[in-house]
Amino acid sequence: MSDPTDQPRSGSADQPRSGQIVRPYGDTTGDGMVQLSFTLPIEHSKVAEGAAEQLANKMGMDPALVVHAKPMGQGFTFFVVYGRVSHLVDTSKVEVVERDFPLLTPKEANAAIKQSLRRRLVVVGACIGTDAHTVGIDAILNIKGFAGEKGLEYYREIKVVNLGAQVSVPELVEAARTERADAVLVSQVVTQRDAHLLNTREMSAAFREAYPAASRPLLVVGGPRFNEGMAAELGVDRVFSRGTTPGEVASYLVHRATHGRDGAPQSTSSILAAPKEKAS
Amino acid sequence: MSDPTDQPRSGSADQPRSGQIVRPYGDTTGDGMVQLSFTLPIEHSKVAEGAAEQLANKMGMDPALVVHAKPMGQGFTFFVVYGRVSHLVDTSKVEVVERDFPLLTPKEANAAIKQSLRRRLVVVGACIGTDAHTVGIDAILNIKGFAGEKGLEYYREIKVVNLGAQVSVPELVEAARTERADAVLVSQVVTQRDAHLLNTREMSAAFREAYPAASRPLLVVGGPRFNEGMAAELGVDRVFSRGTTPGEVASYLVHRATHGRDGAPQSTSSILAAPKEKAS
Amino acid sequence: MTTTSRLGIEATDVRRARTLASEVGQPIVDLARQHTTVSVERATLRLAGLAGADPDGTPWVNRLADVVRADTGLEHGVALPVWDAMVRGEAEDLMTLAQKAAAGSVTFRLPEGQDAVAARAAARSSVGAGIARVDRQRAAREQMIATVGDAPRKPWIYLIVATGDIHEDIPQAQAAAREGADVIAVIRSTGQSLLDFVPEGATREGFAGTYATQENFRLMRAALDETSRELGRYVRLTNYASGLCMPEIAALAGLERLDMMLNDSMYGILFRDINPIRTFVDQRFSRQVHARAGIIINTGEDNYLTTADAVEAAHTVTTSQLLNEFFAKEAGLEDWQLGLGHAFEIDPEVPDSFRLELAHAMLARELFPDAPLKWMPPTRHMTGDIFRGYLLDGFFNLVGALTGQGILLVGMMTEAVVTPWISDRDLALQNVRYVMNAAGRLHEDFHPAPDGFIADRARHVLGEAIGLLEQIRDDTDESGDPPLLAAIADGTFGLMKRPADKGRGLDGVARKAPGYYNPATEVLDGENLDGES
Amino acid sequence: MTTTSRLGIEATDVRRARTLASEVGQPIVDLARQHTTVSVERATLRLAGLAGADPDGTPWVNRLADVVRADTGLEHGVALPVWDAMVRGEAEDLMTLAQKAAAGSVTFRLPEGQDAVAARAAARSSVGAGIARVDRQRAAREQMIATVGDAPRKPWIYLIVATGDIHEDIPQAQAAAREGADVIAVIRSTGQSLLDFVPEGATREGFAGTYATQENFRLMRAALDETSRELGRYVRLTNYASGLCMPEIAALAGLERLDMMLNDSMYGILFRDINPIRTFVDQRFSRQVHARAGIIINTGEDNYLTTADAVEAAHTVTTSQLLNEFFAKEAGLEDWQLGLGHAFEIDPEVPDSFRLELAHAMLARELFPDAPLKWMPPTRHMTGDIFRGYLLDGFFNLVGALTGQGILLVGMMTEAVVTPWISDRDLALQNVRYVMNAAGRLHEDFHPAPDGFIADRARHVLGEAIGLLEQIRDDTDESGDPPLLAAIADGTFGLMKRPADKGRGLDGVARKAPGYYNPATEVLDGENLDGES
Ligand code: B12
Ligand code: B12
Ligand SMILES: Cc1ncc(COP(=O)(O)O)c(C=O)c1O
Ligand SMILES: Cc1ncc(COP(=O)(O)O)c(C=O)c1O
Repeated sequence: MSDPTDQPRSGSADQPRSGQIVRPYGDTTGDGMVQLSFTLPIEHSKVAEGAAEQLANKMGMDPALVVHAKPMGQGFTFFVVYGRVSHLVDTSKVEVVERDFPLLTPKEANAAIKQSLRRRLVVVGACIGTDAHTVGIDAILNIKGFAGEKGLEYYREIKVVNLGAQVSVPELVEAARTERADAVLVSQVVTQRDAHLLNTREMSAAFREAYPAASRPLLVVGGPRFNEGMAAELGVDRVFSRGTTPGEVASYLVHRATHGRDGAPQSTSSILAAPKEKAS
Repeated sequence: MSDPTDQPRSGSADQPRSGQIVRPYGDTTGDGMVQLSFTLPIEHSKVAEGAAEQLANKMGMDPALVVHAKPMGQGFTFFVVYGRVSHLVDTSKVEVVERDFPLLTPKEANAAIKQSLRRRLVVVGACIGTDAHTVGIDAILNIKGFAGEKGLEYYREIKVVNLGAQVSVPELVEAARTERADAVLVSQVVTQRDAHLLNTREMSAAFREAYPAASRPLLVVGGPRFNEGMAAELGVDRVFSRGTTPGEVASYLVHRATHGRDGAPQSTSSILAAPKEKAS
Repeated sequence: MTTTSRLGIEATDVRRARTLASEVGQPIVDLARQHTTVSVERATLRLAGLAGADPDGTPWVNRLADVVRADTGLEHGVALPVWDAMVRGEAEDLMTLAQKAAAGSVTFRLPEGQDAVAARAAARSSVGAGIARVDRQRAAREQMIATVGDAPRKPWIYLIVATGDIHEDIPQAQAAAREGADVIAVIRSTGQSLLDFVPEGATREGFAGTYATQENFRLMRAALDETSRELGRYVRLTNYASGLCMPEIAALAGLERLDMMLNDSMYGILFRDINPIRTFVDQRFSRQVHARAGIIINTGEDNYLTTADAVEAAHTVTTSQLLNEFFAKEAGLEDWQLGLGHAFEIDPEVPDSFRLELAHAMLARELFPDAPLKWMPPTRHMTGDIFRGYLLDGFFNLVGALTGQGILLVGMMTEAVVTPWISDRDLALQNVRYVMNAAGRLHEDFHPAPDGFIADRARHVLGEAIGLLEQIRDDTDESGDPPLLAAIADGTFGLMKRPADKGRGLDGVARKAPGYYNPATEVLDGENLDGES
Repeated sequence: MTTTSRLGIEATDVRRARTLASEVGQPIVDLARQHTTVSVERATLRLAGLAGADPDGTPWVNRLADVVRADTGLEHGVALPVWDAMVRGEAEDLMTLAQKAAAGSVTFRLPEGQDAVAARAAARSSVGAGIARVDRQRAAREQMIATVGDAPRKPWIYLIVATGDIHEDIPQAQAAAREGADVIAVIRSTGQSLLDFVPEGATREGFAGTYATQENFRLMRAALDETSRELGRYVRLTNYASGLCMPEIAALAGLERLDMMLNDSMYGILFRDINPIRTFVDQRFSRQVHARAGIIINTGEDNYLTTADAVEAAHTVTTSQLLNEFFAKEAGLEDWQLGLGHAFEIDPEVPDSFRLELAHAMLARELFPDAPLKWMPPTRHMTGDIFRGYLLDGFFNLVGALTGQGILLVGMMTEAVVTPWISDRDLALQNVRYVMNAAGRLHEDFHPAPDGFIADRARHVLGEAIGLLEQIRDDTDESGDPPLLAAIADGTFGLMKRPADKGRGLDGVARKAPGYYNPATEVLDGENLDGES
């Protein structure tokens, strides 16, 4: 999912990229074909099929062929629609959070931490709220790791405190304080009723409340249904989505540890944002 | 697919119907959730995923979650996207061709023909162009029929001439003349590059050319991918789509035979449109 | 070979595995009998009819039990102090007593002598009424099945609803039943398992599930009764007797005629970090209630495979099934009530994955021939590729058909995406129906060679399970805990270390004092209870 | 039982079925040897190197053959008149001769005596060069397989492309190969089978398929050679030797190194209303070419099941396979070249449909143990429900895995919707891969009871096929046609009545005159040809 080279990609979120204009491809260049399915809360009838076509038309499918209509229970009909859209996709308009830091090996990461922090980097991780899906955060933190990469516990210069599942925000803030965390890593997998967004906002607000701006630990959230462009909106420093590997996270943390919040190289062995232990 | 009662539905294509405003239903009323899949002709990357999201956004999905992205061959990526659309579907705006004639049993149909035509109704059927899919037209015409209903050959008062597959338009016109066809039934199943539309237009033009307007046989086309609202556009009298049963077709033919083109009851035993054998 | 095993399994190995499970389980049973928990006590009050909550939403059973505990401690049970107060005329009913207790206007004591005899009698009669209601519900279920009919075939088709809103759940459950579901499970909101109280009333918000409450149970059961009559077959209802309130939820399930309950002997310990002793005590009580109520339990072995590798950890499933069986039988459950869990969770990229799944499923079938095994669909290796997911679910269903599963949890193509949509359920049922109709009797043609890949694998897994049970039996710790507790503390299961003196809910556990009295356990333990009272 | 049949099939029944097939087939072979057709003659000219078309697109072979026929009739073949003209010095090459013939500036005669001997020699050498090229292509294929490698396993994965534009087809075919296809079939445009000429050049429009032309063959084979080298496995190419130009297309396939060809003994008669004699004559010639070229044929039994019911008509598939086998062997094809067709087309609503499919597929496997059976996916019962379609395709793949099919036509979830999209192919391959990887060796565990449902069904179908062959053998008509022709006229197959004196292309058939000569048949018939020359 991520670029295999170890150099940062050019063109991050806000820079224009030289783009391509493309359309969906069914079996011929430019045919614009897509497949759509949905349920409408109406009994099956010709009108229902027309309604399905109308929805597809509103989505820009024209022609839209209702190829399957199945009555379900009482008052619901499921549809499969095929058709052509004329929307153009302009890849130069796509905003993605490209990796804007170099990918490091664990060795390089350890060296960088040692050199610039002169102590271990402290990471506190948890699933907050009622979320008990720990596999994702464990994949990042536990030695075992993910996709063939070892987790953060494997890094000699990183101290990992994994609080596990269903940790409340106050507990998390407390632990971050106690451990003098440089970074707090939070996982959110359940997204029904936007639980992941609500919990993340609650968490970032609590940290803003509990810490002076300059000494707040780096806040990182991750989970399969996050949009990586939402960091600012959620009040966190970085968002990671599905397929994230531990190496990416470690590299990001090291980059921020050695370059500070503004991305400029840190001149001293300070903690990530501003000195907590010593003056910078 | 059609109304089981034997009375015509009120509200045909152009009359407004008392409608309902609905949205797609995922697991809660009004959630507007739909599923979409398509291929973009670009290599898989974060930008490609962003491009997929952009397309979904343009279709009105917001939020749009790209839940699956699979590189295919060289330069193509397949996507599955889930998300919410805010489009409303207004069923009162749906235009469908509702059945505007009563459904008759074979017995009733025979009686009606006998009474009003005083001879057998002649039907010529074919797959035209290079189309060799005869199962659909056979389902309508052959005794064996479809969905438990006997085909038109079973009707004592209907004479069926089934020309079979890959019939050219001139052959069809010729056969219609020779047989003094009251109705010509044409099937089109292959739709790639709009073959069905092109062939149908060619066919209706040929009949308009070959016959005076008043004596032209009734032109009926059918096939699984036709839109029933396209009759006028295609220059035919009626279009039948997937799931059509022989009884519907027979009932339609009888209705037109006994009510004329304008829908008013025929006063004499004339053929469908205007007299061919005797003066009206 | 002296058996008729299709897998060439030796009867002596099976016996050996069961003996080991009982050696490992019995010390835990003894431990459970020596303890009580706040939730066992509250469940007792619930059986006596105390329901409702204060204006903040704290149930009256919690308010009352908390005060009693503060006044007299937990170790004697709440029954004697509570019914002593009733006999003393402190209130005309339990609700009033709870309100007065909450207001601080009543003090509890531990009655002695004649007072104790009177309190005990009052408690027995009051709780007995609740148990009688449980019995009536069991009879009502049997009656209704006899009248409207039962699910027409095995496996029972098990579908979940999880909107978070009981009033959306109900029409969805009814629709699912009409489409063919034999069992409806209402998934609980995330986090409920860690609440040390049972929420009250009809609830309309939950995350990824709906709160388990008495009123929600009642509403859903009533709706499904209606649908059962409409369809001419009894549609079963399932929920979770799991988490910190396991005993209370079991009691509510018995009172409101739920038909099956998720109830595992170690799930709470391993996956919710609930204290091991709390869990084992709560679990024994809840299973006794289930046994009495005629409720089928569903165990949670599938959960192991969502974090551990389904090939490497296959034997942990077998081990857990054997333990669950032991604990269930000890609590009075019968074979037909044992919905032992297992799951189709092998990475589909593993060569021969389908044959491995078959081997595991056939092993479970042979070990527990009379249990209605609960067969769980792929979840972990489901991705956003809904087409691939639909296919995997089809092959999962095929294993179900080939191995005579009792309860088939229907897999959803959107497993990795959303909680199921109405259309996902419909498509999923269509998948099950196709497989059962087209290949439901394929097992007649299917005879793995006794020395072939499948039989070899099944024997191998059983061997590993026996090895693991031996290892557990021989485990020890400093404080001399039962070996299973020591093993759990070591991280023997799922690599999670859960020491006996840690975990949530520990403060709700008490070692029974000599005078401990609980009218519910008295009835449920039946003849075995002399030791305690 | 004297056999090792897994289905309990008697060897005597199998022998009886084959004997009947040869009794029914031999009179047809005799008839075919007594006739020639315009397409056989044009194919001969193509083997001699005549290619290209006039400015209107009419191929030079057609122009030349038409003039020769007008001058001397068809009954002697075109070779003698054509090479007589060449020997007479009417033109320095065939192309020039064809142009002059078209312009009316050359007249043909039937040479006699020494002239005939000279013409024959010239023809033999000219056509021999073409056959030598076919031989070289066969050697090149073998060479290339030896160098780059072959498909790594059976079944070969067979995918279609059908854009209508050869230049869209090529990248799609290459992509399909990279994704795992072992065989690429370029579907023909609708209607090509009824053209009495082979279009020329690279073509960019067709309906639901791409025209079969020599240039398209060449372009696609070159592209796949490139991809084969890239992938390290030889990717096979397929087209249709079917319709009115069957012999010519077979010749072009041999010349351009196609690897497999759709080629059925009765498809054109039944499904394209092509005259039966025309078909049988063309078919024999085209099969002789395939035999020589080392091309695998794929027969079209699957087509029966797209119109007839797959349970009721199962035995017509078996009957047709036996006839196709007879005609193929007679024409010199070997077992490894017989991609006999069958299909997964039973209505999925039929109870036990999967077991019935298995029974039919196992029967084919037992009857033709050395033939690379071609296993066709569901089409008829596919609907717009792409999810259900994807599942059905998975179970189709499973039957393929369980019964050792040689060529697996990959089913598309959009079968009822569109010609396949690029993503349909990718998803379809993923489906095949999952099934083969997960359950590819399941057949080891699968042993239908000899008196069980599956074996019973297989024996029953074989019995019906024998009955049908007997009925055909005993059929007669007034004009004393071979029984198979009489049976075809009666509507024995697919209820379609196809009399021997009706149907398309009849006017292109001629009964050979005593002096008939064809240098291609001379070579291809080998030692058997004395009767004719
Ligand atoms: C395993 C699992 C469980 C296990 C969890 C075990 C455990 N200890 O984690 C069990 C069985 C306990 C479970 C229970 C439930 N589950 Co669950 N579960 C899953 C399942 C099958 C797999 C999730 C997983 O492990 N993925 C693998 C990991 C590696 O991927 P990941 O989490 O995406 O993590 C990666 C990235 O996202 C990222 N990442 C994640 N977190 C972080 C954090 C940081 C800081 C960073 C940098 C990166 C990062 O890096 C990771 C590696 O790449 C999914 C379905 C599926 N196939 O996805 C459902 C699923 C997540 N579960 C779901 C639900 C609803 C539940 C329940 C709530 C159901 C219920 N009501 O009972 C319960 C309760 C759990 C609770 N209280 O939260 C839903 C969520 C629906 C939604 N979107 O809201 C899902 C999608 C299933 C479904 N369709 O219904 N579940
Ligand atoms: C059976 C079949 C064949 C058989 C046809 C046998 C025959 N004698 O008809 C055979 C094997 C020969 C065949 C060949 C081909 N087929 Co085909 N075939 C199908 C298949 C599997 C089923 C069609 C069918 O019989 N449906 C059942 C009938 C009852 O339904 P129906 O036609 O819709 O008819 C109903 C209504 O539409 C209506 N109706 C239809 N006609 C009429 C006419 C009138 C007057 C009225 C009132 C009503 C009416 O009433 C009928 C009853 O309700 C479909 C896939 C599918 N599952 O749909 C592909 C399909 C139609 N075939 C297809 C193709 C491309 C071909 C080929 C061109 C492939 C090739 N290049 O070789 C060939 C060539 C055929 C040709 N020249 O036309 C495509 C068409 C794609 C497109 N939309 O353009 C399909 C969709 C498959 C695919 N996805 O590629 N095919
Ligand atoms: C035994 C058991 N209890 C409970 C649950 C559900 O999780 P929670 O504890 O969050 O309700 C499961 C999940 O499958 C389970 O198997
Ligand atoms: C033997 C054979 N020839 C030809 C075709 C293709 O049809 P057409 O004759 O239109 O090319 C098929 C279709 O499957 C077939 O099986």
